[in-house]
Amino acid sequence: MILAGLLIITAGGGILAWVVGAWSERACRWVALLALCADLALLIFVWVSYSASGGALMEPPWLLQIDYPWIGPLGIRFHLGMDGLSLLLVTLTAFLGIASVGASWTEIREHVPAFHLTLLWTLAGTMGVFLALDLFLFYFFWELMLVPMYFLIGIWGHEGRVRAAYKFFLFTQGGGLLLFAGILGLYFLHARNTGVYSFQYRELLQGVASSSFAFMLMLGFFLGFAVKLPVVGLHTWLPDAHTEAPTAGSVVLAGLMLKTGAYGFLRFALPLFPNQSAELASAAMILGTIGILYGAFLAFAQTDAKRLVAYTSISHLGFALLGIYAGNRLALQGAIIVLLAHGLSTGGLFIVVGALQERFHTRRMDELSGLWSSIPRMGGVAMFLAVASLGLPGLANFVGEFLVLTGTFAVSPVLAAIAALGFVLSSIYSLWLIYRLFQGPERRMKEAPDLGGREMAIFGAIIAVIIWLGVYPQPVLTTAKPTVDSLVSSATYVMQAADEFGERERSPYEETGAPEAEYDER
Amino acid sequence: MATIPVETGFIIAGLLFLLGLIGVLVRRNIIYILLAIEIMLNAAGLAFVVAGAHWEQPDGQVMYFFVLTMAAAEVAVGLSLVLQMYHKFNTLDANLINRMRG
Amino acid sequence: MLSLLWLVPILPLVGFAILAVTAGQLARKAVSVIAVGAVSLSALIAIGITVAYTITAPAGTVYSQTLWQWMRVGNFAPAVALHLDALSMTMMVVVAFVSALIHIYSTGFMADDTGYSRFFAYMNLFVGAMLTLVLADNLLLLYLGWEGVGLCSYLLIGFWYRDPDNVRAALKAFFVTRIGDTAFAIGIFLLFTSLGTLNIPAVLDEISTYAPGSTLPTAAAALLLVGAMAKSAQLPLQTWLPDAMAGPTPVSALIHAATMVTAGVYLIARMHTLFVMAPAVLLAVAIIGAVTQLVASFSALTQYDIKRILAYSTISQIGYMFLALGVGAWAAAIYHFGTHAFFKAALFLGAGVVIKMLDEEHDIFKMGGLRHRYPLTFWAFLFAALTLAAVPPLTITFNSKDLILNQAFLSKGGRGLWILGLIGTFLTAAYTFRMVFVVFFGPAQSRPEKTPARSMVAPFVVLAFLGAIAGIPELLTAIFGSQNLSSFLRSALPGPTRDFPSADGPWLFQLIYVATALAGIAVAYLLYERAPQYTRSVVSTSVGSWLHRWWFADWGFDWLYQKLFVGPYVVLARINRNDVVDLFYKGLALISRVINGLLSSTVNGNVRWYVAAVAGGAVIVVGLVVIL
Amino acid sequence: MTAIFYISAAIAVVATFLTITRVNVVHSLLYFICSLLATGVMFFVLGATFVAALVVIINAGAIMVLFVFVIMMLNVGPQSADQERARLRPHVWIGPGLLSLLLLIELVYSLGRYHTGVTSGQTVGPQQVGTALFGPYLLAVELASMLLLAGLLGAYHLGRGVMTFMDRKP
Repeated sequence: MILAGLLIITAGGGILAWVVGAWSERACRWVALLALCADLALLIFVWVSYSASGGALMEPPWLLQIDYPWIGPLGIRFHLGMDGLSLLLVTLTAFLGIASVGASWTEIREHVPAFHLTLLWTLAGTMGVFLALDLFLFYFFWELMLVPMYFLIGIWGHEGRVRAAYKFFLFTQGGGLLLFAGILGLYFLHARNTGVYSFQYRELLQGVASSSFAFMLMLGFFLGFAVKLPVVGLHTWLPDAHTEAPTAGSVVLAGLMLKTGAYGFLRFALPLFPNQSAELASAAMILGTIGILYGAFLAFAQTDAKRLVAYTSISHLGFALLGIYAGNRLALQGAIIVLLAHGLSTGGLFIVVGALQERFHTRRMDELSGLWSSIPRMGGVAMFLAVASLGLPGLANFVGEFLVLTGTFAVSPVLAAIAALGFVLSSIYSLWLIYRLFQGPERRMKEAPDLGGREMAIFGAIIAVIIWLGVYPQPVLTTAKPTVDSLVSSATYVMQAADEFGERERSPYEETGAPEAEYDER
Repeated sequence: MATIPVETGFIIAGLLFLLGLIGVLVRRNIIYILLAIEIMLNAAGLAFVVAGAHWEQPDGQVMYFFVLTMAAAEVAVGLSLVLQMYHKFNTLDANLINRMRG
Repeated sequence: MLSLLWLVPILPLVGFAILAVTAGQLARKAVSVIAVGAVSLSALIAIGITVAYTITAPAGTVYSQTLWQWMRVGNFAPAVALHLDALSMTMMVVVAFVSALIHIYSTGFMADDTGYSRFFAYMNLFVGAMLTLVLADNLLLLYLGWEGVGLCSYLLIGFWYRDPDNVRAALKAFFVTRIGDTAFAIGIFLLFTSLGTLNIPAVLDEISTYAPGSTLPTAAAALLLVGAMAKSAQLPLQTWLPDAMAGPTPVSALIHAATMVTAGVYLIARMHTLFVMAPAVLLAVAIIGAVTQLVASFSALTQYDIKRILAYSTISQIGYMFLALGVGAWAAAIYHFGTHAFFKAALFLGAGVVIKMLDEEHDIFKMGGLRHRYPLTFWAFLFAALTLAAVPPLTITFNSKDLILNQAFLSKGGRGLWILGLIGTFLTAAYTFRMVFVVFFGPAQSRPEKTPARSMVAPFVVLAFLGAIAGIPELLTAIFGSQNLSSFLRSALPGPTRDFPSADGPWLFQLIYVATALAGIAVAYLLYERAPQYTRSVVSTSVGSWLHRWWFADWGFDWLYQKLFVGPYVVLARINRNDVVDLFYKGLALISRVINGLLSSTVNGNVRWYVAAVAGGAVIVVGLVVIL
Repeated sequence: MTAIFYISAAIAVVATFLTITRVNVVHSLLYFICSLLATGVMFFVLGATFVAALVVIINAGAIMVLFVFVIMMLNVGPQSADQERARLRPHVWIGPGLLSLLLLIELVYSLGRYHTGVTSGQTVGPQQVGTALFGPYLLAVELASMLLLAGLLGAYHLGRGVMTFMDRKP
């Protein structure tokens, strides 16, 4: 019931905010904020009670499930389920949702009620994506998340918003089409094999026979998620959409919507097609590595601060892709941490750039310079986030990227070594951003206030979580463990990927198999 | 009554239809075009009736009835359009009235 | 007492946290109290621990303390744990003590800077990170400290961020060291993947089961070496250190002379078993060290900026430490690190005093005759310089550098290295005293009015004094055969591999070193004090000026890197700003637009044309049906 | 009877051909009525007596009268015929002729492949047609009536204003 509650609170909160907004914009903002806070509280409650139970589960790896019939004849059910991975990502959704409502508190001044409606519906769609266990329902939420996002970019965005919104929509919809084709193909393939028409994740999980058709289906899923992630080559919608979106839109896009792609890989593409994914693993890992380097390279080239931050997403999510397809426990755990860390650090950077734009009405780095002396607090926050983004140990991104690379190294040392160059390139773009914005000679700019209490509260929370994930990520790792375990145990693709690179027969941590007791120290 | 090969009926219908088509393609006067359309409709009706006669069913005639209805409606609207057109452009040349191009 | 170990790195971090959260809201006094207090307390505890450790060494001579489990995935389980043995303790106490003194100095040096609080926040963070690096029990935590000090180095070099040159220098320092860090990280991946642990003692145990010279130790050692080279500014990654002098002088003293830059030395010493298992890499360490110290010494001879002279001197001295490590003189390297930390910090602080008094004047040729105006500074500086040049009286024998040279001579095939080292000794003395003579002797170029604050002079004098007397314990050993640092370190590091066959050997060599150093000083005296015109005439010859420019420009490394890496990267980035991949999608859009244009031209509003199209379509469709 | 069918078919084709080739629109109209009447005969011969009547009454009788009305209203005179003659140069026939020829060949070819048999020659009278119309085709009849209504309204709407314009014309 909690799961449905989450969606109802978010979507209902959106409608309520819209209704209330006709009467008072302030109340509208508060309603949206409170709805998301209620979500967060609910999720923390779930997490705490799960931890308190010592990780005992009714039906591993699911913490919570609800299942109602929806469209019976087609085998479509309203089936939501939450495991550790979903829990983490939904919590991130609520958290960043709060941050983006906070960030748009003064930025958005037009159509305030409609803005909060679309924002909350996007969030509701995202949560639904993270929770759906029925592929049809999943696709429903997948689309639900896109359409409000399109309006979010197209209505409240910056100068080139309409074009960016089109581009965003065309790309994601193209990906969505392939995904839907994949889902339908799987549905019929499953029906042909078993005679049961069902969109149920659990039933479809029974495995599909190796065939070229199954490979095509997997490719459909892969491309659908790859557009969203985005995998390099399919990434060109991202900088435009992120740059033109309003701050809240950028935060949601980068922090959450890209995660749905990675989540799709983890939840659907790999478990549904383990053998087929194995054939693709090495290619995907190479793409991930290219993404890491190419994204960082492009980020450095930008003159628009927001665009720079947008390109960093490609680089960071390259790590996620690499980790997901490296496929061993370390790499998968690392990929999950990368997802969370990227959401926080890049989301935070978008809020910083948004705050800058609100103050100076420009995002161009050659028009801004030496801001540190006038707005030192924002400088400090930006420095922190940039440093987190370049992967400083002790902060969240490092944990994820290091785990990914360590895991990848066991599969393919060469790729891991090349991907590690991302450390250098990420430091170049991150510190370059700081240099161009905050350091250097002071420019005669109009007076602007430093970060206020509301902004400091947002950043304070983000910074605290980044440090927490950096110095003690264990609760997150433990929460994600059942999901990762089931992935690793079903993942034949891991071994095949290792074989393909002609490296070590088995990596050491696969042999030991990590006894359960190791996870009990919490 | 006479029995004739269905193919023959169809070929006659086809001939009539094609003559109508040639009419539409060749003539520029919009009244001729409407007339040629009538020819084509009639040819199609003929095909229906031939088929109905083959099966000894009333459906072919029913279809002709509908074709006729449609032709009547079409001619009514079409001709009033012709009047409007003449009113607006003072010509009946279909080539000169191409404002609806994309 | 030992159980207080965790406070040593934590206290400065707490200081940083307070300063960061208050973000410049505190009064200067409060900032000083917090920052200096945290580091001093940390230093006091470190000294207490050292005393406790020397009195009653813990079992196995190792004390370790686990604070918490950092993360655990399978058997990837690095903990936040501290590891105290003779090596890390020596490092810890030197770092903490020098840091405390330099913090005190900074209260005077930075007294009227607007970024007072920010400066001390960074400094505290640095001390915390450096102590974490030193005390880390596993490679990942060490890496945390390693990157942490790198970050602080960046932050502090670019402390005066309004000048783009400073920021560029900071960025350069960070990027170059980050390249090394990446190699280090890959080394960690390799070690973990092969050995299944990151705990340093466990790694060393495991690695010693491999055959010496086999692939794994060699590869891992090579990767770690690259990390160490970048951090310690060794050839060919030394280019960032001279530019790093853009930071405030206390920063140069603390980070870019005494502590952070020696992290590479510490890393190699810490992982010494690994390097022993990789003889080829160890040889590379020695050669890199020997060549670096020579190259840097030549550059030092040509610089005008007092801080750049000292920077090249630092590179050169760390080269000596690498040489020591490379020939297996582990203890000598650490010993040299200790003395170097004192005297080089002292030299920087002295330079800082001079610079401050002369209103940010860095050019030594615009100084001169300062010994009368600032006698205390002069004497302390002179002592530190004498220590650097390794000359009597106080640093009389068995100076750390001489230990290194002896070991180099004794090691197999080390004669060449020894000769390089000897030339280096000569050059060291020459460039050091070139600086001393030009700055403190000769005609006065200006009449400075200011007097240095006591908080600045005191730490400086203490450090110079400590540097000078640091030779004494070893001297006592030589005379009385008592306990000394080398034998103390033996619990953590292997001792010298060879010894002189006769007891007279060391004394003979000592004479050679002293003579070389004195010769260097004499040359400096002749060329810069007695007859500067010779220098000018030498430099004005074509070869002389060419060499001078070449050395002055750091042997052209910067130029080379600019052409090879930086330039192409920037140019490519600029060309590709709009992302070449997007051209594909732009192409798609263009194609569909062209097709749209073609198709919409067929919608011409001509009814007969439409009918013809329908008829044509019918022909085609029916034709297809008929044919197929 | 079969002969009558073929004769009327020939008349229909020839009349239709003349319809589309005449330059005087009234002539064309008359040829087309001729063609329609021939078609009516064909219907009758085929046994479709009901539509044979319909074609004469509605098509030839009513719809063609509409054309006549409009032609009268437009007042197209001899200059229009000259214009038509000028437009009907031989080359305009080539393209449509080829197109139609192709279609005809295809049609003949595809019909030639199947021998569907002959028409029954039995009369399907108005009663049967009426039963079908108001039985299974009831909905379609309703729709047809709607269509006629729409046509009526459309014609009325479009035709408004034109009349006044016509009145003013000398």
